[in-house]
Amino acid sequence: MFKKILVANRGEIALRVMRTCREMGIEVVAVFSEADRTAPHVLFADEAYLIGPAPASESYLRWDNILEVARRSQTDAIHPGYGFLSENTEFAQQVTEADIVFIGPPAEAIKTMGDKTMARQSMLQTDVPVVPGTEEPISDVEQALKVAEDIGFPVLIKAAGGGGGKGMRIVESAKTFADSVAKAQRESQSAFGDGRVYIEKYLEEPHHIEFQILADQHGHVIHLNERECSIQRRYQKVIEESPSPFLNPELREQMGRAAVETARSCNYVGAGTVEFLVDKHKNFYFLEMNTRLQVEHPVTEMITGTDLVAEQIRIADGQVLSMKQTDISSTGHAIECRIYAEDAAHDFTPSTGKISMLQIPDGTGTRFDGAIRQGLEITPYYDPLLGKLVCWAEDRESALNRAERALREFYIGGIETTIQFCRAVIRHPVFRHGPYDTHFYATHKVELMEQLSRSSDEVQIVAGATLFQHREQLKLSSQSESSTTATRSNWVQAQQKRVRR
Amino acid sequence: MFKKILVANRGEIALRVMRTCREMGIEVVAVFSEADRTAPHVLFADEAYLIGPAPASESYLRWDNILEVARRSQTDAIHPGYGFLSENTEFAQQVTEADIVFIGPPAEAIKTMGDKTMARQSMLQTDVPVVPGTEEPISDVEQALKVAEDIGFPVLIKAAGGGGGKGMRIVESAKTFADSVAKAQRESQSAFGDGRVYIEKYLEEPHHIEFQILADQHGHVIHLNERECSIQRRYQKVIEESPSPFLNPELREQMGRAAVETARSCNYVGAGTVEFLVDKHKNFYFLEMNTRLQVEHPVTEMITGTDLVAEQIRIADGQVLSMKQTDISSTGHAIECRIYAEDAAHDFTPSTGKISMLQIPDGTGTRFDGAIRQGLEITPYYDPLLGKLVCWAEDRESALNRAERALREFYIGGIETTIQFCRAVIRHPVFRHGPYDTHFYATHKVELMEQLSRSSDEVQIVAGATLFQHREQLKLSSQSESSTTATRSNWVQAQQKRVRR
Amino acid sequence: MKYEINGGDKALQVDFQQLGDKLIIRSESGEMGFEAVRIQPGIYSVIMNQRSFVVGIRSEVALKVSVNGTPLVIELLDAVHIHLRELGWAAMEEVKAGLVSSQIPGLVTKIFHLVGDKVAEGEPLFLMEAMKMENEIKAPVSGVIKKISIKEGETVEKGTNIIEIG
Amino acid sequence: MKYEINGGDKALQVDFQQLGDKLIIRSESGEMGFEAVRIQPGIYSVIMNQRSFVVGIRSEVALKVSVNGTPLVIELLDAVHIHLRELGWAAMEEVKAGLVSSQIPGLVTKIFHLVGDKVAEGEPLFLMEAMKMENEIKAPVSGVIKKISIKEGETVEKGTNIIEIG
Repeated sequence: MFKKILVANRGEIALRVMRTCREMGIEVVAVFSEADRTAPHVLFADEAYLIGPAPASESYLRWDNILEVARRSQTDAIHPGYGFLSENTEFAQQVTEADIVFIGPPAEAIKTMGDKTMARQSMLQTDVPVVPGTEEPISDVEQALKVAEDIGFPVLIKAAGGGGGKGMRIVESAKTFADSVAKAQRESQSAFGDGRVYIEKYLEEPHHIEFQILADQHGHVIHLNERECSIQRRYQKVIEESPSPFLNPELREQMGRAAVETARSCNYVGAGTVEFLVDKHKNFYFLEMNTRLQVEHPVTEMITGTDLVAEQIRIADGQVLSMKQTDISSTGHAIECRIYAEDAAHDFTPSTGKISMLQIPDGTGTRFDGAIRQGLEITPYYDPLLGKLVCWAEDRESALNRAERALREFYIGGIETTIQFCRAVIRHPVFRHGPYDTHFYATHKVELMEQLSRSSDEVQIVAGATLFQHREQLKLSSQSESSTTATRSNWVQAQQKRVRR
Repeated sequence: MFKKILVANRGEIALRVMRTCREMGIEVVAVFSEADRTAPHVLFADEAYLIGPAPASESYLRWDNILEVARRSQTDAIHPGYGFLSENTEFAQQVTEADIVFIGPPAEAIKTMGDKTMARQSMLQTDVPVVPGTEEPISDVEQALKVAEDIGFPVLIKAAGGGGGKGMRIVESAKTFADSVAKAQRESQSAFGDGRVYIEKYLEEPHHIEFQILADQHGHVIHLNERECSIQRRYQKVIEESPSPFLNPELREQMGRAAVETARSCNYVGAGTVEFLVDKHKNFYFLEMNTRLQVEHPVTEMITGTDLVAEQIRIADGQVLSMKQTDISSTGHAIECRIYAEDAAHDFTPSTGKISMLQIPDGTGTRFDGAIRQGLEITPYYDPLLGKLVCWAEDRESALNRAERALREFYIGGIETTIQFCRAVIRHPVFRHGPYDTHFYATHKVELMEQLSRSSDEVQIVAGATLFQHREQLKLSSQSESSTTATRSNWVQAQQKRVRR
Repeated sequence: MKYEINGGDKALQVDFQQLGDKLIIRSESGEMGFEAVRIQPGIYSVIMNQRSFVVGIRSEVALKVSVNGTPLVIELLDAVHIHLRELGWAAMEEVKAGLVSSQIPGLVTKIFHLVGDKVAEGEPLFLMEAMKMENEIKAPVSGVIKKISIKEGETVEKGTNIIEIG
Repeated sequence: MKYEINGGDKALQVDFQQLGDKLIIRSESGEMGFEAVRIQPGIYSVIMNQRSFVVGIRSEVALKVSVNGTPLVIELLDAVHIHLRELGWAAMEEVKAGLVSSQIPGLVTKIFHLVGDKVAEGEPLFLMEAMKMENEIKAPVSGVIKKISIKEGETVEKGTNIIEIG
């Protein structure tokens, strides 16, 4: 087994990976940018190395610096987390060439699945259905428009080089097609350093449902059931749950088999996720495969009682999978709410600042995978994900009740977060009742925003009276200063500056 | 179902009960003393009522004030938590007479089991074995000494009116007998308002093992397996786990049956705990029954997937138990570490002050039931328990590794805690190997204390260098002030006052 | 002292009266006891009529408050202001409707116009990248661009003035 | 500047040299780069030779420090003090061995002696109740009780002088 693992990431996922490493008796090495000197993953690690200035392109994406740290620290293996270098074929290759174990799939599998166009082409060789669309990245906009018209509008433009909704656009008609392609290309160039995009059919009432898979180096492949990820805004997942309120046992089995087939088709090794779109007629289509740990992996851990990072490490160590497909059972229900530093009431604009108060929910069936603490400064340089609240209970209703309780208990002062937005979603009757599709957010946006700021007279009086007292206090403290002003005019200016600072 | 529940308690248990209430859609009422105005349970609750000054005898033990709040707030039921009024027969009776549901056993059962002498007498009527000892509280010390000599020294003196190690003394010989009885009587008078004590045989290599039971109002009684509670200091539990490394399936079944019989013998209703002592020959003896929720109940919740507070509430509502004995299975292994505000390195003296930094561990299989936050003042008025770290994993070794990881991650600045002491216990080879008995702490105290403060040269240099930098910083900031001093002597005094404040 | 609390479309008339540590509030709903204790800068534990709330003052300038996490925009008008309003006086602050300043810190990647260009309300003005997302900022009003204070490729702090439309 | 770090039974000679934000430390183990960043008052994130630590200054007076939670009592002697000690000078502080002051806040419930009583080392002096536990406090040295500053039933703060044995 490895003695030392370098985690080439930051934030909640770095901490999450390090926790498992330490439980396995493996030392952990952190890398950090200048903006992250006191970040939780640096404080947690056994060793920590500065790898560059704040912008990710100068630090967390600098695989040359990271490899240098790996050599200096005599690391046995590198865990890339998600995002950053996790799906970078060249990085995986360089790590392996440096005689360090890359905790992830072989570079070849990343290459096949990381490029969405190549992935589609590869899947067309299997029995797994794919969504109709272009098979090559768009080079000629005119020609692409013809394909779009063949498939029929609306169509979806997607980045070939990455995920997470970045570089994605729905196009309703031929009129805005060219403009949307240009925008998507620009965005995906900026996000992934790869401006290629392609188009595909936009499905009716689609459900975004994904399957977790595990594959060892000895040809064993299993799946650990699905995660329902249809609650999205700006094509980014907000809430995920398992089991899906939409699947039935037959469909689950079919899709599970398709997920395993997908992994086999690219000789996959490690933990991966096969994403599907399922339309209202319960037809399912291969969407993409994420060749890394997924943000929402704890949902699967909670219903299956596994530790997916431990599985990744054991697989990378060459061990045989400890469980067979028939050992996998799903107990109860789990739901994850992503807590972002964003102002939900203002179109989810990122929010930065110092966390002035923090109360993280806890208790029975309540888990928070985060990387925050009171006093920590949230900077604008990285993904605004603060952490994930995951609640488990014996059935869906109880799990939702638990999540609602936990969200109400959750307090992050000093910055805006999506806590209350998640609560509004969970309280929404359509979500409560389930099933729901990927249009949920767009359809219910107005109600959700209303719910977010709905207040009774009582709440309004509480707010007003607190503001009154707050001002009285400020007035009081400035008065005591201004009384000094009268006698010492020079000194007071310095004091006022202090207050403003 | 109840619409509103008053929680007649504070600290972690108040918060833990309130969490379940809110998940069940029940409004929660908090009561608080003057010292607890901004305590977590007050911030969590829907309603909050001041019931008196800081000392518990003037607030949390004032059941007249609490009943008055229950009436004013139109509460349907009262949950007493543990400690305070939870085992007070009169309180249970008064609540019931006020037409409010008492979430706990009938007053009669509390009375029988709450008084240890009466409990012993009652158990002598059943098949459940009891430890040899006096059957009446000690009135004549001379006569008691004779009984002690019959049983054979060492003997144990215990309070008739309460638990938690308060008022408990081991007596090694006849010489110190009278003095120890007097001390135990004084302590139990002060702790429980009841100075009666009795004596019993002191067992060889005893294990403290308890069984969780649940009983509904319709005569159904089940047990939810054991908790091993042999890690104690000052007769107070520090670490509990389940399954016990000492029990085997046959003994588990026998003791489980005895626990159910105990509950039946006093017509028990609700959640309760039957404590046993098991000697090295695997003979077990009834020790006492706790007629309330136990501090360490989350251990059972984690291996059985239940919510014991929810069960208590459903039972109090008159519902039939949702599970049968055969439905109860134990999955994996759970371990609880109690985090006290105490200085372990100095004989566990209570530590008070403001929490200057807080990082609570979290992640897979990690739960913390607490009631703290950064900036909260820990006062000397109440039990120093800050919370309980509970870790679950698929087997004992993994659970201990997880607990060790979590304890290392746990950071509470500003006060002394038992975090590192718990870590020293978990790292100890005897504990690691299991089984261990109640003498563990006394036997290994020196090693544990050494482990607690063991440091390498590296750690010492880090400490020294940090102290150096810290002093340089302090010097720097006081210099910048004294430079101002030179020019404005009058003004500086005001500034210095500010710094001191 | 009489006050009016304006939140969204609701306006409540209240009367605050300091009574030691407590505030007595009279409104249409009757008399209420109010007590607020500061637990962190700008964060209060409130007990009003025995109900417990956590209130955060999120921005003193924009009057943003949150109660148990729910965000509210609250305007607190005192008797003088209420009277002035009754006399027909508008708010004293001049609102520069055409001034676009950044709501987030980030990198301005593209500016679509030059000084002197005519823009229509809703037309894109510039692109800004923050936290790996591209944000398109639109014209709040129609008019002519009078001033551009930032160049493409510049990083701006929150609140920096970027474009003024006249 | 030369220093000696005393922790328990170990004494380490080190040389601290400030180099910008960093401290260069020379000891028997070689040269080490040390950097400490304050994250809360009295709590530092330390990276020394790329190893990461969290260090808490628990008490500046008693020189109590914790490293990754492990409590240490550290004495930091500078070159001047080391030299003085070599010359045979004792520490300057006078230790009052017979002064018993409370280590915890609590209630003194019983005092077993009067001024003038002789007590032997280890003999009970008084009872103190704190956090629901009764604590028996014993005489640290043998001697005669010179002063009792507290009455039974009084509540004392941490650090209050209670009994002096001469």
